[in-house]
Amino acid sequence: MKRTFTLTTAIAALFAASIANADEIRVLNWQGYGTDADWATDAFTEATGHTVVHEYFNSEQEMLTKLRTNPGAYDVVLINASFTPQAQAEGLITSIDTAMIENFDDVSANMAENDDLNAGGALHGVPWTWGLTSFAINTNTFDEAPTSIEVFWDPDYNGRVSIRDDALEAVQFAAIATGQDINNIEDLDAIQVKLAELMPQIKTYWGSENDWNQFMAADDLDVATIWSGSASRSMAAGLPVQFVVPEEGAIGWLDGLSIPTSSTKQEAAHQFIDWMIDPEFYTRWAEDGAPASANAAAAAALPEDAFNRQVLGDPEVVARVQFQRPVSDETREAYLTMWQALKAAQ
Amino acid sequence: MAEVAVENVTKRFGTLKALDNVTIDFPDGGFFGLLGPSGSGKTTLLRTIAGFIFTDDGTIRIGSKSVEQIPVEKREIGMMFQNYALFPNMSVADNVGFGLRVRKVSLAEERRRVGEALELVQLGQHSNRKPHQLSGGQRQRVALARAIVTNPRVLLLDEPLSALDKSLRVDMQIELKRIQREIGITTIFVTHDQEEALTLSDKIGILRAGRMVQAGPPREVYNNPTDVFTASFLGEANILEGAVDGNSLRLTDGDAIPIPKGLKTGATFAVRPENISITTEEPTERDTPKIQARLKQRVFAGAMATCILDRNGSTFKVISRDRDLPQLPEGGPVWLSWEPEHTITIPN
Amino acid sequence: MSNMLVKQDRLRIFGLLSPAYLWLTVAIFLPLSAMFYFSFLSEVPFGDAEWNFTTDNYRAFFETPTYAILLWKSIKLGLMVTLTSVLIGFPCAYVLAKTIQGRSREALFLLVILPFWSNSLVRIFSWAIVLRGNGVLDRTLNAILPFELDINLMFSTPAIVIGLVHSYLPYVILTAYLALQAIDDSLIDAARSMGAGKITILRRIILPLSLPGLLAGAVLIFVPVVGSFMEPRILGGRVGTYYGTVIEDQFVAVFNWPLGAALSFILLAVVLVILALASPILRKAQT
Amino acid sequence: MSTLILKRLGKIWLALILFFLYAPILVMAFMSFNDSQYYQLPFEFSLRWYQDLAGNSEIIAAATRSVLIALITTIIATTLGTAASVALFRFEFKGKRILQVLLFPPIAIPWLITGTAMLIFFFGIGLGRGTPSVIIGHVALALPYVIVVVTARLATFDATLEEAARSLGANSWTVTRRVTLPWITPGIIAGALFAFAVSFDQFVVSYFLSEPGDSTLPVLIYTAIRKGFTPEINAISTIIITISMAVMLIAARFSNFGGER
Repeated sequence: MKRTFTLTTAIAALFAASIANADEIRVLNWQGYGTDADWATDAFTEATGHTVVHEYFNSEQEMLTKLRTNPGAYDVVLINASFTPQAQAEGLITSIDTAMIENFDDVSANMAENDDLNAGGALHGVPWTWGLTSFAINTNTFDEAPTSIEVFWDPDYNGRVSIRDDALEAVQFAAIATGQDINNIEDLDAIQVKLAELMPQIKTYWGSENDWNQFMAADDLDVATIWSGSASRSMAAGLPVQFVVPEEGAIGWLDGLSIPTSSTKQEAAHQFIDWMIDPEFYTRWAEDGAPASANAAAAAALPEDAFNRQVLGDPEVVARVQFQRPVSDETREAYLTMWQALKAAQ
Repeated sequence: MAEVAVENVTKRFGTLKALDNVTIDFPDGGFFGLLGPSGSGKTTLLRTIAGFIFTDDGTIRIGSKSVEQIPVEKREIGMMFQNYALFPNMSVADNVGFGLRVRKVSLAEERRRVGEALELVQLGQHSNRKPHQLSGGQRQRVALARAIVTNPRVLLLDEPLSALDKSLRVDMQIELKRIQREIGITTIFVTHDQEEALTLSDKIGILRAGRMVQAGPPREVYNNPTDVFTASFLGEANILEGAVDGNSLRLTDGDAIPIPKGLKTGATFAVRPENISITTEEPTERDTPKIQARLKQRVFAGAMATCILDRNGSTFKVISRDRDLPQLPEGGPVWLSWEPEHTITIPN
Repeated sequence: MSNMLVKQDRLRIFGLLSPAYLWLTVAIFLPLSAMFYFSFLSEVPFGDAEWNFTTDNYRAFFETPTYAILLWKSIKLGLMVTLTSVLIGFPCAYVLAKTIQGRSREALFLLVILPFWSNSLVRIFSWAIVLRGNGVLDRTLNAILPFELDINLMFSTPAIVIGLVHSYLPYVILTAYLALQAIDDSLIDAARSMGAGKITILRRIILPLSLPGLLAGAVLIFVPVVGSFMEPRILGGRVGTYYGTVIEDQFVAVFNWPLGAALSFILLAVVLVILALASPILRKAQT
Repeated sequence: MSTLILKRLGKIWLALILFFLYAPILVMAFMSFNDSQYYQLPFEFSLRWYQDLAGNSEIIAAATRSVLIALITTIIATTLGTAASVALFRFEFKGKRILQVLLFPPIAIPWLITGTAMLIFFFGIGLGRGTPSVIIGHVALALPYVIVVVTARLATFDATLEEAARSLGANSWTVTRRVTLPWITPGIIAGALFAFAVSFDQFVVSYFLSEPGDSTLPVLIYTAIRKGFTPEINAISTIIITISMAVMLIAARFSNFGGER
């Protein structure tokens, strides 16, 4: 009797599942980066029946490792465009069926056609958000925002400066300061010299947004590099900071949402990505502090005074941005060796 | 209670023969001392009987049972350790009761027997103390009570009194003997103190370099040592060497002393210091062994006195009641003589 | 003690040791062997990555001076932290073992370990709050002291040492405590009765007898501190780059596990050599 | 200096060290009642982090999971580690030195590397991720600590005590249980506390080996760094420390494991 009952419920459950097509999808992303907001996943579950489970990574390398070692474990993954070609080349992610994503038509054309996201000749990552790596200043110290990146080397701010402990970012930051193309650095020696000069100015490196906020809150720093999305969040939280895009330019990055080749829930994954680029999702997210959306319709839906409209919506600013391209392992290691030597000399 | 027999036991540690074909038996109810210098194998032998060490060769019997393959915990022995090895975390009563509890004796029975054992060692009132609250002598009594409370077939004592000071040691020797007599247990103990061995034992065994050199009642071994080592290890001995010439021994310097009849081949002779008398005149008896020597030193020690003498470069020692000694000139020539039966023959 | 290896003993040794070592083998030794293997590869053999055997990763250590400089810096840090912990922890253990009596001792014993049960990162951040300029320490001292002080220990080597000593101090207190507690008080009394002064007793009796515990504690501190990277980074700021940092970078920042593994095994080798060199000296000190 | 003064100085020193050990814990607790999300001073009393915590089922689930895993790890690691220590202490055999030296790699090699190695290996042998894998990893990392600590205690043990017990008829098991274990109990307790600490604070292994959605408290904290963790973490840590302290002090009240002689 009991066995019959169990069997019946199991069949019923299966049946129900196939009708409603309710899947549990697993998303691999940075923690607290939009996809895992409770209101967002709740709304998605309500609309589609699919539930969402998150797993987090702390670096792109780790994300790739997780994809490599856990086939079938993930359905949606956030990949920075500069890593998309590598993931595509390793066969980790599959091409996107844009027909299944209603909101795709609103994505800005220049982003939808991004070379890196279209690695291998087909779209492998749906443009989701973009932003800048530039710097922010402590408004308690500055009456007027500096216009030049040279403020990092200004003796007035000795011991009040911070950059992120990341070889690539440090090198590209110095590339901008030395007027070079961040994706094609020709004079690495100049960068080494520039960074060596910067080192004594530095109070500490920062490793995460959390560090950064605490240092700023404790008044440890005057000038520090930061991501635009993080800056907007910090400002929203009331920290005395202001984001600056200097005349020398800034590093730009683009994040895309991809679907692992090994995912068994491709349809639900497409649905989730669709929801992620929906203007309704984005405007709600922007209230908490979000990077810029790749969806033109979503960006347009923001209020006039929103950070992402004011700063990133300025065409003059956008013109100064150099977008990050993929970096080969060799280059990455050369940068790391140089960065470690600089740090070790301290 | 049981007889213990050790037969042809050999034990090697690496290349070292710690026990080399050792044979000795310990009759039921006796008190036996194992004696020897350090490294002689006496402790190894005791631990082999206990079962901490397994033999390479030979048999050990306790009672009629051969025990070489039986581990220590099944051998029904009682053992007392040099440092007593009292369990620091248990009270006196728990220490003594340990063996009973292991044997699953009922609690009431355990209490009764622990009480009896503690009475026997006169520690009845200390049963709730912890070992660190006891004096050295008390710890020793607890260790003894613990070793005998299980009615073992044999009691093994490893240097039982060495941790005690001199006066306490003498008291404990008497005490140990009393308790052993009272319960009649076969007891084997290891000591490096020859006096202790002679006092306590019904039989002693002397070991040297892993071999059982001699075994027998103390008096017999003392009076008839089978070799120079035994003679000088057990008590003191003045050694005489020379060549046998008819019924006398011609010493290397030409003097001759009478020796027991019938001895043809070469031998070594020994005389105990306490058996020698010193006179200034030459003793007149014909067959009294006598030699001349020169007095080097006279040491007064209460009732007794020790004289150190020199005879052509070899040292002699004489122990005598002080008042029996005549006035002797230091450095002067004297005569040493003894009864013929006190000449100990040591066969070569 | 019987040092015979009869069959029963063999079985017993096997029975007692095999669960622990089997566990370690499956969960640590085999995985680390795989890592060791990786350390001789040019690439991590994932997917269709092309790789070949090479000793380049080990050679990199000798060709790039950064690594040796940082390893030396890490060893110095390890020694400094170990020494500081031993110096402040030993008296503490002594008081706990010999002065405090009864139940309060057990309570204190537990209180020493309890901070370990909090998250290390939370602890480090708490230290940051304490040590930084205008932080808890600065404010407290300025509230108590009549004169103005400007204390900002944050982002300095002392901050790293404070954080690490805090993290590892319980090891040495507890191992030293366990050894000290086992010393029979009568030994100390006996020495005193023979006219030995406090220093002599400490040097000739207490230190030698508690050395095994002290050493165990020192090793448990020194070994992980040499490879640490979290505390130095957060508390040391600009000066917080150590050997552990470069290893971590190889795993996290660039996907160069072979080099990271090679650097780790060099660290392990150096640590073992240091322990091996130190052991005869320490053993001599013990007798 | 008189003994009395020395004793008093000793106690003061102990108090100072305890203060040092608890300073960051106190700050942690203090900040859980501070209103500022970025741990800003001056202090403003608020219970908002505790309120937030009450509604944060993720943190509570992770904390519970961490405690459970730590408990299981402690039990396994302490049992296996003590057994191994007893064998290493009691017997002389070939390869003993090697077995002892083998305890160092898990301590010396940064956990990051060991964790990565475990991840690859567990996948290689098909064990995969999940709580069992996490526990296997935690136990392995805790074992060397238990063995080192228990062995340090055993080194003070008088081996003739075991012989005495055997001569009284006790078999191996009884000797171990009645004589050896009581002596090394303080070492075992310390080892167990370390094992708990290792597991409870273990991030790398849990991070690599736990199933998505089944994360432990340290994993939650470390991954939260990127976005910034709120004093909710302080609140849960304060609660855990307070509970453990209460449990421990009660345990200390009713047992004798400090090794009273």
